[in-house]
Amino acid sequence: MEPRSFQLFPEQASNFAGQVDGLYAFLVLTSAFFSLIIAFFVVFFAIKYRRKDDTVPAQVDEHGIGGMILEITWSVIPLGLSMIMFGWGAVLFFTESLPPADSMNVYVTGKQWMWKIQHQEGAREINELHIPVDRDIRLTLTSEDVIHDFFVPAFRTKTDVLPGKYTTEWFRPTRIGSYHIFCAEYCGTKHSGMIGVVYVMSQADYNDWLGKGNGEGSMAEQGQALFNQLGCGNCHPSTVQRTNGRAPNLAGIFGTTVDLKDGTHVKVDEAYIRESVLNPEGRIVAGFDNIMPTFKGLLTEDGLLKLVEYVKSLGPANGAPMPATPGAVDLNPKQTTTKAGGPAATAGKK
Amino acid sequence: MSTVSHPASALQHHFENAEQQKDASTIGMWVFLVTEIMFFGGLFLAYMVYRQAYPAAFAAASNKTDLWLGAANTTVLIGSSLTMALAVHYASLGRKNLIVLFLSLTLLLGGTFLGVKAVEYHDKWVHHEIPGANFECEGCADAQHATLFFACYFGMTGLHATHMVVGIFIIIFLIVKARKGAYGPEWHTPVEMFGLYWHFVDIVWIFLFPLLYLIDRSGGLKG
Amino acid sequence: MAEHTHHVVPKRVYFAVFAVLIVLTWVTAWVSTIDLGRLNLVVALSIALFKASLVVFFFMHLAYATKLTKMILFSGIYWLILLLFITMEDIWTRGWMGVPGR
Amino acid sequence: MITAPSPVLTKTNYLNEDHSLKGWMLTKDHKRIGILYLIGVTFFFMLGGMYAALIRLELLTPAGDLLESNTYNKVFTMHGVLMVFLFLIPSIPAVLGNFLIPLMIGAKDVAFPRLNLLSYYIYVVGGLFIFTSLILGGVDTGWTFYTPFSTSYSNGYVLTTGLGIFIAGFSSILTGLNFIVTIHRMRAPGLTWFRLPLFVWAHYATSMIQILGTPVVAVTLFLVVLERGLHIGFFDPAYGGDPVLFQHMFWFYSHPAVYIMILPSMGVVSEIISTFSSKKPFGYTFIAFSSLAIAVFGFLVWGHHLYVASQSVYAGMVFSILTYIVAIPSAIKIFNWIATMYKGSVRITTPMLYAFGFMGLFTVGGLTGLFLASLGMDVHLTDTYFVVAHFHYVMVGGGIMGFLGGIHFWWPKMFGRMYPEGWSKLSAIMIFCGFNLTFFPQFLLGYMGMPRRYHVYPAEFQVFNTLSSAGAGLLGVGYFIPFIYLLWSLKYGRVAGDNPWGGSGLEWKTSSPPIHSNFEVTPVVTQEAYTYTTEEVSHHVNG
Repeated sequence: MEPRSFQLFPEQASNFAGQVDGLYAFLVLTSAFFSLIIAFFVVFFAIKYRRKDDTVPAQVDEHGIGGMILEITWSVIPLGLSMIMFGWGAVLFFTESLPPADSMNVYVTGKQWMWKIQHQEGAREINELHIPVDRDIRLTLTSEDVIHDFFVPAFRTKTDVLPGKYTTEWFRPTRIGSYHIFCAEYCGTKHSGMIGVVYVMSQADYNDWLGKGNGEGSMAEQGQALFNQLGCGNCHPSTVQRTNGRAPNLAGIFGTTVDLKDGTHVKVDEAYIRESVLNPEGRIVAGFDNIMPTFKGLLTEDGLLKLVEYVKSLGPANGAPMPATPGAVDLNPKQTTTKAGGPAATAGKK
Repeated sequence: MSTVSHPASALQHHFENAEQQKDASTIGMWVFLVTEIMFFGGLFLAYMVYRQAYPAAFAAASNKTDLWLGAANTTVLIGSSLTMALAVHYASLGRKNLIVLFLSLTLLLGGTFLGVKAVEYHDKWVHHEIPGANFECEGCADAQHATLFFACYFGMTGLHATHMVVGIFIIIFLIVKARKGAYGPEWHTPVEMFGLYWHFVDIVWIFLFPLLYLIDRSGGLKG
Repeated sequence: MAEHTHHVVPKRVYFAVFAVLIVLTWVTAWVSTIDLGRLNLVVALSIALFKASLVVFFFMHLAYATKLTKMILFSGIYWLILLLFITMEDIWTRGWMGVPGR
Repeated sequence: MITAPSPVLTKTNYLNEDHSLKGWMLTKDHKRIGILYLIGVTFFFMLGGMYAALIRLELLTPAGDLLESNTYNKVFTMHGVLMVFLFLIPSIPAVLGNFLIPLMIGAKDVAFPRLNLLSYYIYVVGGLFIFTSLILGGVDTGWTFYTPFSTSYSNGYVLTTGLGIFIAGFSSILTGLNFIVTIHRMRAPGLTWFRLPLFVWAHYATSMIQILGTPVVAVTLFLVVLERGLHIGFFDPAYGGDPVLFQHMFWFYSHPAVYIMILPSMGVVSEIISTFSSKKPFGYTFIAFSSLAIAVFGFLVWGHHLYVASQSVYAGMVFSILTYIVAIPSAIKIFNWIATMYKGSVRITTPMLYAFGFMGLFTVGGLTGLFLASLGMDVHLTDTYFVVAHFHYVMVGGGIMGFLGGIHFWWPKMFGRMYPEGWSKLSAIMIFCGFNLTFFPQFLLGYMGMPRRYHVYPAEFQVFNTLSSAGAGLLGVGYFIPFIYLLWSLKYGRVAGDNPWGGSGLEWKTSSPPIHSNFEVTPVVTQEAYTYTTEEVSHHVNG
């Protein structure tokens, strides 16, 4: 970015920037108006009604109808104005919170005191984020340690990055250039050093940049390698054709809603996949037994994100008709669990 | 809270009369209990959030508590509340020996409760059910999160037990004073105020018992 | 200022309340061993609430206390409810708006 | 002005009745306890102010050249902890509230004098805990103690600081309890609720918050201490604990805590404006009830600190609308104060300057609060310097202006002597200007995107940071001047007389300084508060 010595506003570099600045302008004008009115009357009354003699001033009866009208006026007008502020802010917030369905996914892991970023295509970077202009970008963020906050002032948006949880943030960069990334939630000694740069590039430049890639393959491919390396495939089938009774088939499962053993349901999203890897016994899909060992401590947050991306890549976007829930898979899993569950369970316990 | 030293002239200089003084003590005590409600409230909130988040873990871990020991202990504590109420009753009648008797019974029952609690804690200790590095929850459905149940368990019962211990010291003090004939029909505010405290501690337990001991005893959640 | 009552509660009230409390304690323990689904929690808490009310009204003499005392207790309970349920309102409504994780 | 016989100090008063150390340290007199608190909060204010000076010096340049990162983090944490928990929370209630409530309601003392002394010592012990952790090396979590940083990653003295705040919390609770009971049961005959001064109403509302909110933060910090010491998992995501739960519990108290700081200030301002306009406050009942409304609604809005903290979007909307609603009672107060001056007999004295300062700064603080309450706006502004500026406008602009205004207003009552008017007006103006110069640039910094708690910052933020540091210098000098002349006035100040301002409250009906039991005879109240008579209006020291 061009370091400028003096400025009043951050650049407007995203779809939100204009909207946030518009609301800001409204708030500034309203506040200035009220501040000036109050200041004027304080000064005016202080001068106009300054003490001239020692007579007791006439006491006003505020219970009178005039007083009542005044009280109601100066309660209702601010209330009305503040409801406009609320509504405007709420609508904007809703837009800021809800990423469009076809956004481009980028994964961010916060760690004392750096940002680790992974692109679906496999590119990885630290404290830098390269993105194409005019595309909806959805960040999925998590932290390896404390709470951080991914803040890009030029985009007018931020979100907390929590350990043990995925949060999302989205924006559509509208201007090519480079802008600050700040960590906005205090995270320890080098909090102020946890800053980075987001590079907004033309789509062509972005493609070039991606092409320089690291040769490790896409995140999904790396996730698949991890999947195989950890032996997940021993129990979890990952193609529609294969089924077994040990564990839910992962093909086409992402985005569906599955029945759980305790009678509740859960949507298979990033958070549920992460939870199932780290604490498999917590929420078990109906029809399966608790045989999976935990992978807590064996996987980094980056690795988890790769696994998530791999499961995502298994559908249902690839179009093949999928059974709505693995519980509905044709085989009755219960029958085979007794046999198959034994060795897997012992293997899991080591 | 109020002066104990001169029962005959217990009126402090800044009050107009004895009634104003007693009123002040009563209101003060109830306000204090409201503070206590909020104090426990923080723990109840943590419990509620985690029970909502990890129902299976909470159900399994709750089954690790001893239902019958818990119920028996609840009975003991309610018994101590009865004896406390009677102690206040006799204080208002000025029956010195009966005050001492019922305060002593309250002390005894309170002590019994803490004794049983100690046995339960010991049991948890033996089974490594204390949150921390060596935590285990043998056969729990969601052992990783069972630790949160026990964190709540020890937090809540621990804070409750602390209140009991404080209460026991105050009872001993009251017994000593009562033996000297400090409390009569005109003035027995300390006994009365302590009674409110003791009953409050009892009420906290009345809620802790179902919340900590009685989750899914029937195993319905396991499915 | 306030109507002040030196109400002496008859002893039998204490004993009656005590008996009910004990019975309810064992009832609630027993009920918990029967599978009522979600109702188990409702029953357990209703019994606890009833027991607590008995203690408050009779052992703690709230039934004979001034309005002010009742107000003070009520405000405590009200604020406890605020703390518990407004926080839970966040947790219960996660995902309502279709925003992932929120 | 009628030339009254030159006033003399009361021969025997609460100050000189007993000069022994024991007489002060074990006193049960609410007035002496108020003075003890005054000494305590002044000490911690100066300490916290020194830390503020270090922060502003460091931020003069973009590079982290004065302090190391770790030291800087400890400095802003200690600044926050000292100022919030040991200065702002006890400032007005424990000093002025303690001193004045019994006087204003015609009582000999608070309901529980010994408890009052106990709560002072609890404050001292809590303060010592915090002071000790500061001496040992400080704590670097920020005053908010967010988990899991505070429980697992901080390298500071979280245990002792947390315990210190936990302990100091009980001092606040017991003070609130004492005031509630005092206001309910110790009022003089004839002093009905709607004859109470607004200062007393404000303290009643404040006490409610102290009683209902403080225990929650106490138990929260206790859990943090347990978690840090024993790793039991309450807030640790590694065990499934929820860091956002901590934030809910923390802000359940810490948002209303802002009202603990601001409500008593509002009470002070109501008294000052009425007295120096010689007029009953316009909309007395509205001001009184708006205090209670703030106390009650103030508990419903804490989630506006959590908009981007992964709280549910729905909850964010509920908290946002409630936040706007709680802004209304504050607006009502401002408008009523202005209307009080209308057709009054206004005198511009030092306390009145502080009251004007309060109105100006609190208006800016409150209005910028509306920016932060707006969900879409807050996403950009939260955790930036905009927030820092906003809460300093409210807590310092509101809290300290009220505190200094109150001290200047009741100083003649507390010590029986006047301070030099010229110096006091000069310093009031300096504080107002210095404050604005310090904190207004921070709004602009915040909108530009400078995050708070940054030790090193990009160069484009330097201009406003330099302005802010310059303002802080002016502000510092402004705070220091009253310290000098108020001490000076204790011995050399002009004797003030019982009612130097022509006030109408009961506190002005007794001698200055008051006698030990406040009144020779218990006053009987037969009229509403703020009934100004010719005698009061004419019999005053002209400002």
